[in-house]
Amino acid sequence: MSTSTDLPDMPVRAAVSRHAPPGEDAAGSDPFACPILEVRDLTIRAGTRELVRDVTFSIGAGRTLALIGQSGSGKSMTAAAIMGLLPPGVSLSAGAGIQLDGRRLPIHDDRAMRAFRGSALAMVFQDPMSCLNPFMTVGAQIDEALWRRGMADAARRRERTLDLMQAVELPSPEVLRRRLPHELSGGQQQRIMLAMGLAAEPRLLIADEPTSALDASVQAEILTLLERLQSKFRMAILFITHDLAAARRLGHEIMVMRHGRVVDFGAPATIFSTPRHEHTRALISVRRMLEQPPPPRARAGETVVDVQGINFDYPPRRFLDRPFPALSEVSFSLTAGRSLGVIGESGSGKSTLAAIIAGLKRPVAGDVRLFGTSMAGHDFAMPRALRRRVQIVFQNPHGALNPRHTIATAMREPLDLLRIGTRRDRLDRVVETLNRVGLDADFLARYPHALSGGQRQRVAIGRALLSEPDLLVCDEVVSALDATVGAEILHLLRRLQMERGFALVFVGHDLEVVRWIADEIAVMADGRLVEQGPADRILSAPGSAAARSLVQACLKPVRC
Amino acid sequence: MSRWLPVLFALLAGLARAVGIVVVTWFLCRVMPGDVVDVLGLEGGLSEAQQADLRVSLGYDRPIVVQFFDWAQHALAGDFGRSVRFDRPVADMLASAAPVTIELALGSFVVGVALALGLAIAATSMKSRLLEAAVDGLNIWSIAVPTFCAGVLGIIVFSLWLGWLPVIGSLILPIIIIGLDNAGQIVKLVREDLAEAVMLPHVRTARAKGLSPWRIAVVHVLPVAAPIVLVLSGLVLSGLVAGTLTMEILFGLPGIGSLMLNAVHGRDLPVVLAAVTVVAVALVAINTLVDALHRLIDPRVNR
Amino acid sequence: MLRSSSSLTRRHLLASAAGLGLVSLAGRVASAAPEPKGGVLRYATLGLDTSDPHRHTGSIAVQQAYVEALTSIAADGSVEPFLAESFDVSPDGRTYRFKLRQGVTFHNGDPLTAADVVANIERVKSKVKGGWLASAMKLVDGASAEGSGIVTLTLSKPYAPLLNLFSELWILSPKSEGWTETIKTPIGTGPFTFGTWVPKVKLTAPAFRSYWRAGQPIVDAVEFDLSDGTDKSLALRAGDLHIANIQRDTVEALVASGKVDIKTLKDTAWFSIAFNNRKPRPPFDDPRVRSAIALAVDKAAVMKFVGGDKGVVTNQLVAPGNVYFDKALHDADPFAKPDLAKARALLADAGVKPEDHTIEFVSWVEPYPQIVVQMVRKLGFKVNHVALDDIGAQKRLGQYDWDMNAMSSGPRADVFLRWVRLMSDGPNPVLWGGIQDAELDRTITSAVEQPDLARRKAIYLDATRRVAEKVYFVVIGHAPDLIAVARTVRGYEPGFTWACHWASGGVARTALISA
Amino acid sequence: MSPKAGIRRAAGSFVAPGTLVALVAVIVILLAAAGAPILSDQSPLDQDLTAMNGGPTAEHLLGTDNLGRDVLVRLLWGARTTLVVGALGTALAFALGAGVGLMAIVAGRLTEMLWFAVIDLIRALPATLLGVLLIVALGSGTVPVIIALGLSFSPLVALVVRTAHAREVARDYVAAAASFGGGRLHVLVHHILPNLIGTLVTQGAIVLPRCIVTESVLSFLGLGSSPDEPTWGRMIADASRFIEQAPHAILAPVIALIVLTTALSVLGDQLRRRLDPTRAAAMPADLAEASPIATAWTAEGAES
Repeated sequence: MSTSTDLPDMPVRAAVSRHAPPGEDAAGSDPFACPILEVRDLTIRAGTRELVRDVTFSIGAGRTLALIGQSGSGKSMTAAAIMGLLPPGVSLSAGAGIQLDGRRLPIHDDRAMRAFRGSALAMVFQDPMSCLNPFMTVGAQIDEALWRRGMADAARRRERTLDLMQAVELPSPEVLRRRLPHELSGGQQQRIMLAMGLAAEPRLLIADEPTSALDASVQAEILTLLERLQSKFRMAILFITHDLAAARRLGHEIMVMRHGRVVDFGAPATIFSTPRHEHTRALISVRRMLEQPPPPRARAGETVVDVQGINFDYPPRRFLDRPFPALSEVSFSLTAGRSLGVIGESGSGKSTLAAIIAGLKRPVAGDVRLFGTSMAGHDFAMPRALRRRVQIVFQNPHGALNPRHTIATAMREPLDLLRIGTRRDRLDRVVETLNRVGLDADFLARYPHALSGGQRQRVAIGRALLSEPDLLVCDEVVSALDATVGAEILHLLRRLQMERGFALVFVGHDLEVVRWIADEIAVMADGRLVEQGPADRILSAPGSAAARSLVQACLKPVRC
Repeated sequence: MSRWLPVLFALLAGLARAVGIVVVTWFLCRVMPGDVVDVLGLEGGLSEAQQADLRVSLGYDRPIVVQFFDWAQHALAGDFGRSVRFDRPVADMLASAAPVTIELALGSFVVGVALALGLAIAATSMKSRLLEAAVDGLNIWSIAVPTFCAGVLGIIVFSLWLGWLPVIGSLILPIIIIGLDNAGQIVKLVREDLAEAVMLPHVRTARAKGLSPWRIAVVHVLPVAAPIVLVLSGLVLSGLVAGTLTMEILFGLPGIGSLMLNAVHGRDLPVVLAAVTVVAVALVAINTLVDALHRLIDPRVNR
Repeated sequence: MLRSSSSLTRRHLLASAAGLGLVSLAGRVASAAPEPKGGVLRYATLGLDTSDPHRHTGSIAVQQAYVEALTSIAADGSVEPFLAESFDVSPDGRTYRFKLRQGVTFHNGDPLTAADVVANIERVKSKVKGGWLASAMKLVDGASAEGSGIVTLTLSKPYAPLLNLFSELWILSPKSEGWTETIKTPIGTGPFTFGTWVPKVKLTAPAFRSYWRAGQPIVDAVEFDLSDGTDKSLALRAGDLHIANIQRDTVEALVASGKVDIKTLKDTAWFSIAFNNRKPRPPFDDPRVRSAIALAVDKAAVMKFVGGDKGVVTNQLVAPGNVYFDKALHDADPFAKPDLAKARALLADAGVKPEDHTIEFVSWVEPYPQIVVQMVRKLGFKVNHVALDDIGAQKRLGQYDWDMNAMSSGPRADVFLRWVRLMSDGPNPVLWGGIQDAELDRTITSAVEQPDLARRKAIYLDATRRVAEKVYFVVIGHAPDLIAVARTVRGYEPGFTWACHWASGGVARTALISA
Repeated sequence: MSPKAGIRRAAGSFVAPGTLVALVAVIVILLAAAGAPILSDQSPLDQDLTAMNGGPTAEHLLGTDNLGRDVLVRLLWGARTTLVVGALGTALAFALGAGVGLMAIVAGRLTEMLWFAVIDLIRALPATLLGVLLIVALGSGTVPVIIALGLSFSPLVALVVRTAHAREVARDYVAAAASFGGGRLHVLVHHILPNLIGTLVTQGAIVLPRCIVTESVLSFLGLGSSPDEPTWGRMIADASRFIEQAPHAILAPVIALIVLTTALSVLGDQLRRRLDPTRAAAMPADLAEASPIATAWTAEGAES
């Protein structure tokens, strides 16, 4: 199997230097002052298991430490430990020490820690939608942060709230202030979170994957905002991310964690030029890989799928509401052996399109012709013969596999349902396919939860390939995966496509990823297909506004 | 206008349900062995010919469907007729029984929800094993100990031994007993919901703001639990007419429950139907109200 | 009728199942008066089914407080004058002459006149269907008033129970609201007026201050608790009730509380097992089999269970002490003691193997039939015991698809009211298996028509022997209904029937003292 | 943590003292019910009219009731009818609520609407009243009681199952099965039902004791099972009049019921947890108590 090789986890002591900041840093902090945050020998346990081990680092005033690591690397736990917000059942080792401005934080005493939270320490979380209280107006939530800070005068608090909302570059604060979180866009929500964090006037702001849940263009805006805010408020920032590009963009130093340990540390330039740890090298190579997509394949072969002017409406939420249009007048076609990347921001209708192609949803108008057969003619009930030829893989590998089925059961299901092969040789087929996606027969008896995300996605892809389809629809198949794992999946897909020659519809929101795998790109916005063309052309000369904003958002952090 | 259409639709659906209940009750009553004439005959020693005459005069010889529409027509005009057995206007009987049940139901509802909420909050915030045990204990009490059993015990202890509560006319004991039962039915669900609510990301945000546990509980956790408390409250309220029945009998309280039960046993059809109609309409009203409130207090429902 | 109908309303639903109910007299706690005048008497008794006393459907225990009759039944069961100051019966038993009491006024202030009495008799005769009173009225050829004080009644045939039955023909003012149809607010002459009535809950009866008997009533009002079917003992102990009918199994606790005295109605309730006489199924149509089953029943144990030390074993429709009771017949009771050996011999004689037969046994929901069923099972019969709520049981009994039941019947103003139900066309005959026996009918009829007491008694004894010979049913014994009276009550002793007020006793004379 | 260690840990907690006690309690009750004829030479109907409401003696270990019947013997025999009535009532509630409910959902929107209209109707009638009406209409006896219980509790099961079904049907693996051509029935049997088991087990542990208690309420109202078939409910109802004179007579069945309820609820919880493969292994044992949201907190730590 080819999942990430185990790297020797050597502990790295990441004591942030008091030496001069890199030249491009214009923060103007006093590098010789006492560091704002010092973390020493941090070990975090859940029961007997060590989630984080011997982590030591520090951050100076006005500086940003980008903490990068894949899921399970312990980076969020580290942040939670600094805030004193470890989940129940998780504990700190006795020897750990965290100092803020030279004073030791009472990390073992939740009550005492409360005095620091919301004042000296502030934190911004990943998913702003669920991190805001759905029942309070956003203004009230900022107001509460100010109140907690000791601002007793309501009029002053309101004024300050508006100031803060302005500082995080929210338009018309007076209006937005009275809105509830769900009435705001994701980007606006994250700005509110930031305003709340700033209300504390913190010495240290911890931003835990603040952009991961946001669309690409919004991600870039938030990163820029963070940068500007730091230069304005001069706090230290612990910036946690899994995205090397973002880390490089924002961090004065980068710290790499893996399996609970720090494995690499240094200035961005150093990390990129001379990565110390193999894992860091792997992360960098993913970036390099994405930056150099393979050449597109030639247009050849018969038309596999031909989508003709389809419309799709989501049913009204309430009686007599208008149906909500998810797709309008979408048309495109794809020939055998080639891959089409469908890209768009969340809500643009790309996943709905994928489901319609796979026969899981029925459009209200238009037709989908698969291998020349009109689906409208079949009332969008896909005949079994076609089912074999069209398969879909979903975004979330957790959800795509029934938690109660072993891998063997899960993989036999399509064979049984589609009546492929004889009962006897179905198991052989399953094993063979498992091998092909880089897994072995040991996995047959396991349950999905015992597999990593990457392994699960391999199973899902393998399962889709069992019927040897001529068209594979992949709906955001790498979005939920760590970068290195995602890269492996991309390679796998490409290899399988070469071996099998199926056509691929690859839905994604990350332009780099889509560009890497796709020969052609279709850009979706607000349920419409706004642009379609060869991947190179879209990238070099985007025609539509949507495509332009995607290109800009994606390329900026990479090329810095 | 279109804003109100869903409400109208919900009301119509509720009404349809109320009508369904009444129709089902009607036919259930008609398939019961014996009718009110049997009752009167048994008590008054009517000969069979006299009973037949009485049935004709009550219209029981007509087809059931005709009888039903006749009744429904009057009921729609607000005329529930007269009790056959007691020859009194059914409306009067309902009017005298309703306040007792309403008082009993509302009282025990308030006691139950307050107790469940209080205990659940305490157990969630204090993390005390004792309180956890209290939650489980209350839950099991409500499942395993019938209210009439608790009622007898309560009378003996509080009225006879301790002499704290007067037996006559006192609603305190029945309210407490039904309240305990209500609390037991929902406390565990509220507790679980609160346990989930405190794990929600926005509560973590609130903690990151350095707010006190008290403020977090009141401002950030409770509103999340409010919808489920509301839904559970609706369930408790809809179960209350049945819940008060045994207490009404045990404590001789002349409420709707005992009125219905007596009427069923006396085969006093007009009373049974009127009581069931009133209860069904009340239930529909409660459910509609709960639904409306749910929309009101939970911004996410309309998202 | 009384007892069975009371049992109807009284027990079965709730009562027997649990009967824990307390009181429904809403919330006023009586502060017992220090002097014997005034106060509210809380009196729990059988229910009240209608506001029209003439149309009562069985429960006769409350009406007496606000309406009175020409006669009443004294505590010893004899007829005493009431609204009639005196009465004469002609030797042929066909003419009755009542002299009305002077100075009696209705609750509306009108004086009671002979014309009023005649109007009441006419009303019952023409308007009331069903009930023993109505059938008695059929014999009345005419009623006439002589002046304001004399009422004369002529019958087509002699009718011995008439004077007794007249204790339940209540005299109301024809001005009572609803006189022509159903009376809504009865205007009577009783010591209390018809106040507010909530069916199945309570009747509040305020004192009538112009009552014809000076100094009565003593209390200010009676609150009747009508939530029949519930056990009143806890409320009695808590002091929430003054007088209440109780079940025997609560006696111990009540006595132990020291707050009440246990008294009894003077007439008894009688307990019996009956067989299906209308459509008997083999082998239960065989008197030998019936006798065998009767021999399995331990009458003494049953009577001890239902009546405690007041339970009496006998084989007659009346208890020892009653004028119709016959000692010799009592002593000859073949079922006085259980005798399983003899029972088995009888079964063998009849060629019946009890294991092969299932007795369909119907009863109301209460403990006493369960005891009987267990005793019958000892013979080896399988028993399918179906305990039903009142109407269900009534319906089932009326279908005659059963073999056996166990029933009881309460006090009656006249012994005829017990016999009438054994007649082929008697009211509600199912409890005794729907006997169809022309000879028995003739015997009972001739007893009714016999004005002479001694001869009448002899005829009734013939009827008793007839029943015994056919083993239609077997009387187990008698036990009085129990009435608990709080120690704060003065001047109350239960009467012969359930009546709460009669010429020589009842609530009019009852006073409350402070505890 | 390796999956194997997780399973070991899970297996370890399966024999946790509480669970073990609960298991033993249920087994004892089942054995008592099954072995009643062997365990006692008396019939539960045998009366001793000389020893009514008697306290515990060597002859009557748990005393006697108001008809002088041995409380222990009645408890043993009562367990049979009680469990049968409770189990059949629960089974009927599940058949109507879960069985018919799911079939209606699978059959299509119209049947779903129709069936749940019926369920709504049943739900809107107060359960006790429904029981009273039904039993009076059908006549008393064990079968009508079971029907009344099953009908009364079917809405509860139906609503829970419908919610759970809606939750499961939105999962990607259902869509995946559909993309292989799996029909509604296939999805129901292979994907949804297995994931509903936890929910059903929990519901069962709640509905069964509630059936038993409701039967006692019906007995209290004079509408319960036949007097020839003692149930714990009837024992409670009968003895409730004699709480003072014979507290043992009511305590015995009430305690038995509390034990059964508690044990079922503990076992139901455990069983549900065991049946959930994601809970059994992937999470640290000390977090397994918490809700799925707890996983969100510890997504990092838990991923192995």
